[in-house]
Amino acid sequence: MAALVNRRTVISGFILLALVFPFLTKNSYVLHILTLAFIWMIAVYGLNLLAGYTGYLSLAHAGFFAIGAYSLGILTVKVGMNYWLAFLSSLIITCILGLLIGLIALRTKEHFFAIYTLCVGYIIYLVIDKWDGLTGGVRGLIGIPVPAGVGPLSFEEPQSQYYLILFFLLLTVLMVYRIVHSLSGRTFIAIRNSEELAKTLGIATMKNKLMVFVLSTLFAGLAGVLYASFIRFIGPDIGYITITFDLLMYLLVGGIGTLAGPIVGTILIVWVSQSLQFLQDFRMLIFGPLLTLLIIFYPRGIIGAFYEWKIKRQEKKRMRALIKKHKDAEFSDANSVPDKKVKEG
Amino acid sequence: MFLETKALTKQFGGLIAVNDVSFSLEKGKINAIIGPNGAGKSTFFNLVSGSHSPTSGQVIFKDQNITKLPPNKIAELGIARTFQTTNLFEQSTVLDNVIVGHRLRTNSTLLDAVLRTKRFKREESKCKEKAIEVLDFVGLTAVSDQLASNITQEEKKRVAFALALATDPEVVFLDEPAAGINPDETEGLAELMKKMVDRGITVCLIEHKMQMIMKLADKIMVLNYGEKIAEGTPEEIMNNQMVIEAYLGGSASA
Amino acid sequence: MLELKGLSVAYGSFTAIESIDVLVQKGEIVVLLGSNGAGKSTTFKAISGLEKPRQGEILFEGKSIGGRSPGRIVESGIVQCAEGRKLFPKMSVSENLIMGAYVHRKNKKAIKHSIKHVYELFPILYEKKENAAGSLSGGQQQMLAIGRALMAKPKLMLLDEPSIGLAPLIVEQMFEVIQQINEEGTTILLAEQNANAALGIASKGYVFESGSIVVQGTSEELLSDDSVRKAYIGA
Amino acid sequence: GCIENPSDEASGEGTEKETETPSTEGGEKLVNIGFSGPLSGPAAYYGERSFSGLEMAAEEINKNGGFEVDGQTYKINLVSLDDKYLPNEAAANAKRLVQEHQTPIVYTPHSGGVKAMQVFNEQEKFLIGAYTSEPDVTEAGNSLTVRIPPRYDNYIEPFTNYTMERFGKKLAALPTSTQYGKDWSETLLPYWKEQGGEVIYDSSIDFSKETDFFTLVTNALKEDPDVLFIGGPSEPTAKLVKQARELGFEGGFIIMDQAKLDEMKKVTKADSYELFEGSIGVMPLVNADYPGTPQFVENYQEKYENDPGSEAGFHYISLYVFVEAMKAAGTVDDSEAIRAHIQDGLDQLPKEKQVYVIDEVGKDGGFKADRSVAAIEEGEIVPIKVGE
Amino acid sequence: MDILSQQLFNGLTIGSVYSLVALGLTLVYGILHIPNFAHGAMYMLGAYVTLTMMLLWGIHYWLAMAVSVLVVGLLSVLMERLVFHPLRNAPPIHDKIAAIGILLFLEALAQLIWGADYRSMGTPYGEVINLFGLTVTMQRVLINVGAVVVMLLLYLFLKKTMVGSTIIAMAQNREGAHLVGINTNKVAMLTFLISGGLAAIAASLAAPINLVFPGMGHLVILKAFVIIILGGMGSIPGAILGGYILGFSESLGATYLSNDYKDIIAFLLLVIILSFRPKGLFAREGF
Ligand SMILES: Nc1ncnc2c1ncn2[C@@H]1O[C@H](COP(=O)(O)OP(=O)(O)OP(=O)(O)O)[C@@H](O)[C@H]1O
Ligand SMILES: Nc1ncnc2c1ncn2[C@@H]1O[C@H](COP(=O)(O)OP(=O)(O)OP(=O)(O)O)[C@@H](O)[C@H]1O
Ligand SMILES: CC(C)C[C@H](N)C(=O)O
Ligand SMILES: [Mg+2]
Ligand SMILES: [Mg+2]
Repeated sequence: MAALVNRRTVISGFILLALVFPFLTKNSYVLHILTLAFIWMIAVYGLNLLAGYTGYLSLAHAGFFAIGAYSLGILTVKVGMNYWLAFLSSLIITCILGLLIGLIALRTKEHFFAIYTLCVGYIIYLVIDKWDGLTGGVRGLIGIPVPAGVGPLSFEEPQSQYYLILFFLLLTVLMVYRIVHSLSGRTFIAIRNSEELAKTLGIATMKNKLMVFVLSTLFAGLAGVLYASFIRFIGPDIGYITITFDLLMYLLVGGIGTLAGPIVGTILIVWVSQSLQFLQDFRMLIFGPLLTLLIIFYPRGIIGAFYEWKIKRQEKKRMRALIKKHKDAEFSDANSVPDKKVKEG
Repeated sequence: MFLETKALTKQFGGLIAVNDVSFSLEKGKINAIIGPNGAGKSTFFNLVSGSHSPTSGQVIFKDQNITKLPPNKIAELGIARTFQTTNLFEQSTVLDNVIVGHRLRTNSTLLDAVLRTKRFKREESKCKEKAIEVLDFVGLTAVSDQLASNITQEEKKRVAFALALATDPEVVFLDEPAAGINPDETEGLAELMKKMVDRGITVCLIEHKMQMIMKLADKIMVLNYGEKIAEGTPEEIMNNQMVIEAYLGGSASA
Repeated sequence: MLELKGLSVAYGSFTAIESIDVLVQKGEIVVLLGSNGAGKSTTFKAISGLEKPRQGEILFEGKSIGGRSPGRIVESGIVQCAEGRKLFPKMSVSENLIMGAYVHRKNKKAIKHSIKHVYELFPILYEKKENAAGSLSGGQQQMLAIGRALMAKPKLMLLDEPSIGLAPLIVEQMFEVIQQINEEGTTILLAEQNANAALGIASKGYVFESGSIVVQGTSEELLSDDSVRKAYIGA
Repeated sequence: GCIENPSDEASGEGTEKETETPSTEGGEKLVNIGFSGPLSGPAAYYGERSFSGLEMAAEEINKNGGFEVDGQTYKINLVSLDDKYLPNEAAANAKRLVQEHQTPIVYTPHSGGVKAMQVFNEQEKFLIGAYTSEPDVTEAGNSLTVRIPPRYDNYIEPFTNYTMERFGKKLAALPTSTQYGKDWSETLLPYWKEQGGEVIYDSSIDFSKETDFFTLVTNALKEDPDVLFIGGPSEPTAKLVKQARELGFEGGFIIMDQAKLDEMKKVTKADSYELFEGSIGVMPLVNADYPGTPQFVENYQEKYENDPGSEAGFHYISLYVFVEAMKAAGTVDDSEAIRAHIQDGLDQLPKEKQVYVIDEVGKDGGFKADRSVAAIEEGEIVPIKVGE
Repeated sequence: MDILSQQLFNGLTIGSVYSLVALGLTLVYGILHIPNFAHGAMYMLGAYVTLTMMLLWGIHYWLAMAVSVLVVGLLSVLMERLVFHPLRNAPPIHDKIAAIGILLFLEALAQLIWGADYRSMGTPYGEVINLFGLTVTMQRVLINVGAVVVMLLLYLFLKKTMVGSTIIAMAQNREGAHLVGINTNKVAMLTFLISGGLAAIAASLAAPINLVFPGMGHLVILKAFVIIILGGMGSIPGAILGGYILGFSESLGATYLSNDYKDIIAFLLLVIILSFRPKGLFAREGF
């Protein structure tokens, strides 16, 4: 199992890199972008769990992101609640709303679910935008505190915020990893593959879907909460459809239904979109086609493409070995080289 | 009574697909349902398994009225089924398919998964063992690593059996298990069904392959236009004039 | 009339049929036998232009048609009645039939005539002509699929497992109809699991096994071939 | 050709050319000035118009040999980044501008961006050129924020008096649903009532999201108001006027200062202001008579083939003010010192650059400008005296 | 002025625009199963092309609209060829994201060509008329009449012509269409052509009462999606009905409930309807 060892070292390598990164650069812009990217990743993992593993494409996730962010904003700024209490409450609020919305939304399927949640997301945005009294309306909320210190740790500095957010990201990845590689994860994938069959196998699909939905909104809400205390100002825009589309774009480019997809996609797109800044007004002129081409040529995202490439290589190797060994033996066997675990993973 | 339906009726708009059908399964035997296309056989299955809810009538399983239960609850009670068009988790491996089949007998939650609790580990291996056992039973150990979409039609049929068996059922409903496979392979499936009965599992199947049905079934029900027109042993059915006219035709045992 | 020379078709890296040769004479019924996944449907798809051949030639009436678009192939007189019927479920029976005559859409009169003919063959379709195709039972749908294929007035008709999932009574009728269609002048290439019935009406057959032809011969030869009997006809 | 609106030059080649680094001769140095605004998406036009003022000022300054601070000659290099009107993007852009381009000043034309930058601008020591009317941004006590647009509250009184006298006491409010529109409403409506007026309709309209304004206008007019309070970008505001007239409204209009009468006229393709009879709004920059206005307007029209709006005017003048402040402070990179010398910058501003007259900068960092008011009477623009 | 009838008329006008946009969307969805988010960009381009024709060559409104229908229709076909055709076997999320890419690109392109500013389109039908006590402009009457005529034509085309039937056939079974000899590529292109043309007509009709700017397609497209879901995806009558339901709920909602929350009303309506009918009002696909 050389591949596994390999994988483990790669992962540890990345974590190490993330850990020492603040020491490698003095550029607070880069750190800022990276921190923000971590926040997006958390939300994308939420989306991935639902859309990638369970097959329900939610377009309301910017809404839940905003609910998390606004809950924290309102609880800290307006109510004056203790930071970590507000943090927890915000997550709970997001989950409760997620539960309520999920209960109705999950009655619909496929495109209907997608557009239904699109509308739900838009309603959330509108409510935030119009409910001046609570949310500050178009003005937004200002003065959201940084996370309160925990023991000797304080989160005033960008570096410490970076580590805090990295911590939550790693936690998210660990959780998602464990869920995906468990009976529950299999259950979700089963629902994605065929809900009807899952049901006749005795799986309470609604309960499971609801669980993923709530969990997925929890991650979106967590990202929102972190965003609010990182940017420290929030406006209704963070709940707008464009944010959902951004998240979706990160997910799809990275590879939907894969574990590494959200990280790869987010980093790549954030990086590309920052690098194209020099084009100014015409940034989208390049970015749009780039995105479209990526989708056409790497429909399974970067990670999917990587797996495919790996499998092909293995297959070739095997074929070559086969041909070498016994020139005309068991050709049919070559057909059955498992091309498994391409879609999930 | 093991499993019985009482005056089961299902209407789709103006069409009565299943009309006042009362039928009881013989425990530990092979029960068959035959009838012309569109007679309502699959619909009858859907009603029993909870995929559709009947317009009127009842389904009783071991003295419990299960008419209104959702499919997953019915599966939990020990009633499994397969579909007419073989329905598998195409994107997963055969083994993964079958592992999920035992999910309903486990209780671990998301929290167990995240915390990797004892229960999680226990149930995880329980499901795997079950899957391996069932795959062995249907004779698919060799292909357990392949994607379900990549195996042959006959293997798919067997996986469907395995999936149903993985739920630890007392009775399985098989919808045209031998459709689209050749006589040789049909033979194999018939053997498998017998093996299931030997294990104490009651079988109820829909088939058009008369040769096989007549050899295999202990009891046959014939549906026509949603109505039960006959019920009995293969011999009785084969000689039933109504059945011959409606369904079997001249070369009944072709 | 139809000749496949060294035909190979692949899905991605997987070769579904490899270098097969098939010959169908005018006026014949030829049957393709073989277990599931042997490559019968793939052969049909290649002939209909739905899959591009990787290698080899498809000759129809002496002309190569490999690589032509499906539409052109239908126009030249090959129509397939595919596995799974592929009807237009929300259109009525008669609309489905009219769509079947798509390539003759200019000729309204001929269409009327063909429809009448189909209704004569399958009176049940006439009864149901206003019903949506999706609401028919499996057997009726199969008849409609054949009827629709006939609407294109094919010289060669490809029938992919027409008896699948049908009641014995209907299967019997189905084969009678196929024979009748053949007698009316349409050449038929048939894929079947039900080897017994198929060979009963066919003049010759080919047996597929994982993408290649392993046995071929006249119906009598095949029926008396032990290995064939065992695998495809049953004891 | 006519595909291009005259104004397109602003979006077209102009931007591209200007962002190229200006040539420096021996001994000259560059000072980078940052801008983060919407350059794509629905608000792109606003962003571009804002940026064009900076661009013009920078080009002029560089053409005239730059400016001298502490014996060193500097030229200005503008660095602009697109933030799609999003706060987090603006914050990232500001970080980038400061880190990679060492900009002592970062402009942004929206309150969200300002607020997001205020989180760290004191720490990273850059001055925010805030083009926003949001009172929060200066009230928050940020020591390195300069709010460029003036307060609008001194319009309230003349607008109210004029329209109430000429048309009557019933007011219907339908301004744009941005915070700016809301600020206006919140100031205007109480004052109107104080003056004995009546507010019979109070709502707002989101121009970027409405397919047809007719529904809202119909509702605003349903109780026969005498005066309609509207505003937002000039073009949709003009449409509103037109549709109100179509629906039979014959009263006057209070037009908030975001919309400009001259631009509104252009939309209706009419030669006169007839349609806008009875409107009161800010004096269009092209018609204003501050010392530096005519020259600025002429130059702007030449460069962009379009009339400048106030966002261009204010950005233009503010860059001059900052440059003067740098001179006075004797530094181009110490943002705190520059901030401390803004008042000197205002005082030192040459007469011919006074596109507006800005007398002072408040303690909170807000500019206090004097702007004149105009009304439409008999199809002509008429200046209205503003009582002190 | 009777406020109710005036608002009913206003609702009708908005509803007409929505319906036209939604029709193009539902057509592409129903036949090719593509949720085409780039349709909003087609709407925007439709307005710009008409405007440009009128300004550049001074050609008449109707002629300009015809050119626009053609240009946008062809662009739409091009989009199908270059993007959606290669993606035809990919899951629908891919179409969505690719469409968003196109949307971003086209918006930037419009900004490059025409500038980011608001433009206004003239119309030869500017005069105000009084219809039974309603105040309307000719243009608004035109929108309503035009929409109905276009819908009728589309209906007749689909139901009564062979080409129409081929489109419907393909919507129901792509492979089946292949089998009877239909060139599905051509049908796909035709569908996009019609869909683009419908967007151009909608935009050209609506532009004179609003403004033309690069972002003008955003909200319209969002609402159009709401509409086709409301009506049942791929259902033509559903799209028409949904368009008018939304139009009326907006105009009446703004009048009798709340102006600020009127959009919420529309979206809430959808949420409620879907809660009871998870597959829309006309729960069937493929017409
Ligand atoms: N969901 C449904 N909605 C409407 N009608 C249905 C539905 N399901 C089945 N039917 C109709 O009910 C009748 C019985 O169908 P069913 O599938 O039970 O037949 P069957 O006996 O299984 O036939 P076959 O042997 O062809 O599979 C048919 O006429 C069919 O069209
Ligand atoms: N679209 C496809 N992509 C990849 N592989 C395919 C595709 N269609 C068929 N195959 C594979 O090609 C092989 C031949 O299939 P084909 O459908 O031609 O068999 P068949 O003889 O018609 O079988 P059946 O009796 O089931 O109809 C099978 O292994 C099948 O899995
Ligand atoms: C007109 C400007 C002074 C207001 C500006 N749109 C803002 O964001 O505050
Ligand atoms: Mg059935
Ligand atoms: Mg086949």
